[in-house]
Amino acid sequence: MILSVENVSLSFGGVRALQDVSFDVKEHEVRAIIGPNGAGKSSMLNVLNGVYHPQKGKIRFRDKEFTDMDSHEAAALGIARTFQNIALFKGMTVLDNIMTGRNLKMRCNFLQQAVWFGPAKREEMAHRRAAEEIIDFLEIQHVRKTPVGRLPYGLQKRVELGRALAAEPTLLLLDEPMAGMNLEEKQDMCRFVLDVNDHYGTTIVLIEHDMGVVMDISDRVVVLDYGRKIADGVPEEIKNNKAVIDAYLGVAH
Amino acid sequence: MDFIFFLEVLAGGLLAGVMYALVALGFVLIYKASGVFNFAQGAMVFFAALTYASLLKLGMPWWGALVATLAVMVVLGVAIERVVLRPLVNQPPITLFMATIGLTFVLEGLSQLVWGTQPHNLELGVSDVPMESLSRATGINISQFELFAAGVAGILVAVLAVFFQYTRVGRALRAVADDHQAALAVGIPLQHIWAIVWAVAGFVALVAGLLWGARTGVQYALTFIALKALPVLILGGFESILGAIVGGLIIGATEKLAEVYLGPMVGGGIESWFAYVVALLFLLVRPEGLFGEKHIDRV
Amino acid sequence: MLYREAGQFRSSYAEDQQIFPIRQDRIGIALLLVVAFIVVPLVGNQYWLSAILTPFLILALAALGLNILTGYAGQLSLGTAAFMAVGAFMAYNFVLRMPWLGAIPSFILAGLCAAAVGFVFGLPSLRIKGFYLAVATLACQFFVLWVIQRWGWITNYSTSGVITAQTIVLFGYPIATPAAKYLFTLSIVAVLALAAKNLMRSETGRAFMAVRDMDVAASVIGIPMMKTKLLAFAISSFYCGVAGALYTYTYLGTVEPEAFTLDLSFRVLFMIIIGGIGSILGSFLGAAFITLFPIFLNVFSGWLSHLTGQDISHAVISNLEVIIFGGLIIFFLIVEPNGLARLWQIAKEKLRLWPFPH
Amino acid sequence: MAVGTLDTFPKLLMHHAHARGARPAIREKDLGIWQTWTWKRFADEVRALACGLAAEGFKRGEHLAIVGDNRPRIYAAVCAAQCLGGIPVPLYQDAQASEVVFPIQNAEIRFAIVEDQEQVDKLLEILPQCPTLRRIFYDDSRGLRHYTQPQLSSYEKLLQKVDGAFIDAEIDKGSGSDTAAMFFTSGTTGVPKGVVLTHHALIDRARAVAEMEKLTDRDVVLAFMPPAWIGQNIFSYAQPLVAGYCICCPESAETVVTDMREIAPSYYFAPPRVFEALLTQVSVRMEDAGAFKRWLYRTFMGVAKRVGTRILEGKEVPLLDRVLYNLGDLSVYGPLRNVLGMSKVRIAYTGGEAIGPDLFTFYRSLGINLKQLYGSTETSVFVCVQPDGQVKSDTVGPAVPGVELKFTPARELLIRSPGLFKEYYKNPQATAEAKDAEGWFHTGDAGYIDPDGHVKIIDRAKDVGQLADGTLFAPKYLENKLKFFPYIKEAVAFGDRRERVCVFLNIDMDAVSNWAEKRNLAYSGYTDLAQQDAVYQLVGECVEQVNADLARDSELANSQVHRFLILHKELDADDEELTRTRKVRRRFIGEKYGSLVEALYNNQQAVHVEAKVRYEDGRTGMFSADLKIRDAKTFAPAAAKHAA
Repeated sequence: MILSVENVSLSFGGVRALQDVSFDVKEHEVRAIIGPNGAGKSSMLNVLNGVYHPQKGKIRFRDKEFTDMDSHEAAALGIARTFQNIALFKGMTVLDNIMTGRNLKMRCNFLQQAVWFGPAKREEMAHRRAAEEIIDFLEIQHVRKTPVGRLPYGLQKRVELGRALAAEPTLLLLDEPMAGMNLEEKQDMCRFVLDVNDHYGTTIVLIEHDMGVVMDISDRVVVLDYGRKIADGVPEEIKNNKAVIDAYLGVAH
Repeated sequence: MDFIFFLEVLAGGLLAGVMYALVALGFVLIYKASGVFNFAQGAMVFFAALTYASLLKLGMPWWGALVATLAVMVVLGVAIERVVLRPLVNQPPITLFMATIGLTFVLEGLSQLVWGTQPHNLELGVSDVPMESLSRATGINISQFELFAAGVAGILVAVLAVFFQYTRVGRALRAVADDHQAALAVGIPLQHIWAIVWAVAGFVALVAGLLWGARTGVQYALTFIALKALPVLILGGFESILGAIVGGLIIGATEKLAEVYLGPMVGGGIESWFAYVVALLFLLVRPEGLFGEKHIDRV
Repeated sequence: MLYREAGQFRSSYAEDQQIFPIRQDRIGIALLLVVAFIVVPLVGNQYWLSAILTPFLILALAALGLNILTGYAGQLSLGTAAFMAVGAFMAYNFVLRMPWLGAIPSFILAGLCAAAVGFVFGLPSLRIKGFYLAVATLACQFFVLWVIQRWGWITNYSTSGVITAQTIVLFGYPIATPAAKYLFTLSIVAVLALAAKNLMRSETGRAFMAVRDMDVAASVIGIPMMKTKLLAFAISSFYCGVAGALYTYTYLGTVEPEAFTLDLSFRVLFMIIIGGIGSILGSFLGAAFITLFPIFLNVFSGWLSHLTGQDISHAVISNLEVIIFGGLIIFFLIVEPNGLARLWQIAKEKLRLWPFPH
Repeated sequence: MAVGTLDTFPKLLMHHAHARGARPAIREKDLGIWQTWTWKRFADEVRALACGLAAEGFKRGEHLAIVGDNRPRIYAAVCAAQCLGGIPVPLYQDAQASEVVFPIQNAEIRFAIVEDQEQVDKLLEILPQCPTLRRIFYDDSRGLRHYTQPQLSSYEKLLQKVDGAFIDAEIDKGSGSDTAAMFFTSGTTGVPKGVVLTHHALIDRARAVAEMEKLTDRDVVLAFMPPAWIGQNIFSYAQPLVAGYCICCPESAETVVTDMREIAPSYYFAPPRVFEALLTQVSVRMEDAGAFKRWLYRTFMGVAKRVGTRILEGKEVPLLDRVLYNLGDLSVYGPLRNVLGMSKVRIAYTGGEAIGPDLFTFYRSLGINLKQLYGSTETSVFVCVQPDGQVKSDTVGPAVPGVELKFTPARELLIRSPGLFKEYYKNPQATAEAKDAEGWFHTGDAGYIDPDGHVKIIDRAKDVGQLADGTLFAPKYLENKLKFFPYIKEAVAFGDRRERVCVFLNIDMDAVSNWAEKRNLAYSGYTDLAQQDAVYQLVGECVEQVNADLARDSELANSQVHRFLILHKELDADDEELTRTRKVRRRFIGEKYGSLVEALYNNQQAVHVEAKVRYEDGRTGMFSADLKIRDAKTFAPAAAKHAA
């Protein structure tokens, strides 16, 4: 059990985004969170990595318990994420974006970096090598030195995944990694997500709308609707679970 | 220090605050409608005062000079919107802010080039001498001029409030302030509205220019009162007219009181930075100011 | 056209990530350094050295400092002149009261004092963003000037508030002649520019740019917001502090608080906007433009008045200068927000791709 | 051990490891930088790999299948097999699974070394049909972690502790007459044939040309063509082991252009279609350039066209032209060579197929020393090579020292050379057909010797035909002239035993789509764009220009193109319309699209076509469209002088 969410409730002013949601995630698992639009999926992800602080309930990650973790503390713990609409650093190239992902692993202080020769240079080269392995892994060698703003949508999503991987996370939160992609790009992204889970052993929490993808690559699925958990289990169960079908087909509440 | 003196200093501070509020009003107008923090408002105040004073010197009657300056300010406002802001329409606020700094320097250079650089003193027919009737009754002598300025400011605010609340253009203006795209979608001619906004801002700058000109004389230092308006806006929030007035009063009062009471202890001349420190402290507590709304940035 | 890149392959990351990976660039920069360090001191006349080149270098250093803060870290600052003032006056005191320190250590200590001030006035940047931050730095600008004018110790109780820079002695050699002052300034600026370039191409620089581009994403990947922003303020003010010290010692000679008013802050801000926001080269291009342009204007108007007979008064020229500067700011923000540095980069890109289109 | 007595590739390798151990043998762009393998490190890797193969039971004389892109470890596998007296069999990495079955069965291959998961899946798919395949070693383990098949094992496991004595003994056993490698010719007709080549054949030919072109260990080659092609193998395996120069492997297919510019090779070899693609890319990009650059490009290319080749060959040129050319070199040709990565090319060859004369002169006029060579897999490539100074656009040069030439009455070229192949593996009947008793090899190409002693190849003997009125019909020559235009990517000419010549055309998607965008011509995809009237008009103009040229050449005057159509799809190797080296399989296309050929000849204005099409992921589907047919203006031979 690497992560467990216990009775989390989150609201903005009057709007109740999450109501008493509890579920767990096993080590090396691909856990999907699905639900109709506005079900609170993104809010759940934002709670997991400390961007939003829940009013009630707590999160247990590994053996640490916390309710109001800050997002860069979550990063230090090894939780990385990608955003639904791309949050890349437009002013930098692909390589720099991925290298930024490695900042937690760099030890040299700014004085050493100003001198550059010596430890700072060695460290920069070692981390460049690690970034290159990720670039090779995601097959984006040909756009390594292009500013991120100029890349097509599919490639930007891949760079963002690369930046998250650069931190070598133990838990990777993916917020609709395949939104707005054509069939071929989706197949590539699925391959990358499975390779990450297989090659680096990273536990993955995935938000996705495309049922085909969810059924194919996830081990277990949580279904949210109006901020409440209405189902949790193996893809097969979820597929023919009446409550889930109703939620999607919009049966009156 | 007896209480009467405190009241007098307070009143003086409040009235000085009114002068700040007037300048702040110009900022709020433009920010409300186009989201642009117009740093050049101060330079517009200086330009207006200089134009008016120079026209007077050229022998125009005061009401003639007034109308002419108003026309010049309206044309200037529209020109600024057309040349500087329309091409920069969806740039980040920082870029727009820097553009208005550039504009400040253009206006300064222009005004001095056109009207020469020697300062003028401006006579509005209201002497800066305490009102006898008031000082006899309460013993507080508040200068006539400041009362007159407060009156003008009050009228101006009322006119603007009415203009915003009840006229068709005013309602359109508030819609544009909320969301440009939505306003555009409803058919409000955005460019047209922005031109009006800048013209009104020009008018407010004229009023402030006249009052400030009469008080401190029309000279280059006027451009820097814009800097003084900044803390007022911080306190009052950038979007609300009421906030500008209240903010102005607070800054005016605290500055005067600090000058009188705190100043001597630390060697005087603290009015140059005191307002900023007040605004800064306030900002750390409530970043969006008294009347501004709280922004929740969705991730 | 000038580039012959074929055959320049890189077989190590160090080669790939060096400041000038292309040989032609390396040759260019080497030539530039040779000219700057050897040819100019020999050839340059007294006017060029002391009135144009030295101030250009000092202002470039200040612009570099501001660029680190506003260009790279995205924190707007209108208080550059105040940090320069702190640097200037503290350097004066260190040299005055601790002569055994020597010039360089006292300049560094002065820079550190400016960094401390920058650190303090950087604290508000944690809660407020964008041009609200201008208020914090404006407060710093006015407050620091006020302190310097009031606090006797800092000006060694000089009645007029004016301090005169002592002639500094470096390894037994007095820095007095314009050429010596120029060389002294040039070496400091070169070293600090290299340090800045190294900083910006390593982790610190990337953290600054991450905070500038999207701070939410930056904190999500583990970049500590407070530490990064304050570091940016501190480093930037250190650069401005040293620039202030040089402003006093190798350029003006005598300086009073009024030399560091808000107007100087605006000039430095113009430099990075016109020169190129977020680029080391941009700071130098901007500084060069802002120092050379007035001279060009005078020469031009001199020639014009000679041509048309009636002479143009000095006041008109200075007004014209202000108008044109303001106009250029607006022009650059509209046409090329990244300034001259971007135009330079596009030109270089075109040369590398010649004859193909960019 | 003087270089002369080194008669096998492993011996050469050990010599280089000893003589120039620290010099770079292979560079590979990997993880963003060029990783260097010195000769010593490459030799050690080969020895370790050979020990591993021996330990796995790889016997002398046995075959080793090698499938992969240009990677140092793929070349190490080739040499390791040869150390043990084995025979490496390189196969095309982009071949379909079905195309790999025959070679493995034919050579009873037990061992295979492959590059990555894609090749492993291909071999696993055909395992049932190839019972002999016992062990498959993969280099890149990506995605293979959970494969449990017993045959699979990683390349690293093969790297054994080096048993020096054993390996040196094995290498010494090797002799020049052993088989060095076997290459399967895709051939334009019938079943592939395994060409067996000995060490002596390959080394002799490689050394002959190396000495002729004075290759040194300072030269550099970029290896970007498939290793299974004899052309690439000679340039990035045989000759480097003879001359000791360095080969460089690009990072991936997409980055070849940038890698080429970074490496700037001094020795370059590519088939004509690579030069065609490069020319199309240059003209498309120049189309987008600003007016000034376009004007500059056009004027100076005009100067180059006029005097470029003469200057390259040091012939007399008027002073003004020489000055203009130098100015052009500074402003256009120099930077163009630089951007294409060709500024350091000392020797560039084109071969494997005939190249259009205009395309050939284009590169020479740029100052690139492009020369033609002729050869085939069976002749270890080098039969004819144009030496510096004797370069002509329409010949393949004199015979290389040691090669004897003669022609049959039917103009078929026969050659005898030490580089001849030993035999077609397990195909004595084909061997006898190709190599007669006195050792003459029937090349299957028709041609003649021109007055300067250069061989002039007309076309494949089988394809050279005659029009109904008996005049010569050379489809390849005609197709090459058509392919010079950037808008035409591929052409198939028909005319043998017919009264008039008609042509199938394939448009070049990049060039034509760019052209269409400039005239904002809307189109949905390849077929839609190909059938647009404006595109037919554009292509028609190109055909008419070719006709004008042909009219000026008395012999070819009446093989002008009378009618043409644009095919609905690009000819593709996966649909067997092209060979793996992208040569047109004219006979197969003639049969497959017989109805279209008939439509061309009985004056139909359009023809309906249905074709089975294979999509990228292997699914096949039916495809139907109406193809327009247009007539092209032809010119009377005499009147052609002042046309166009």
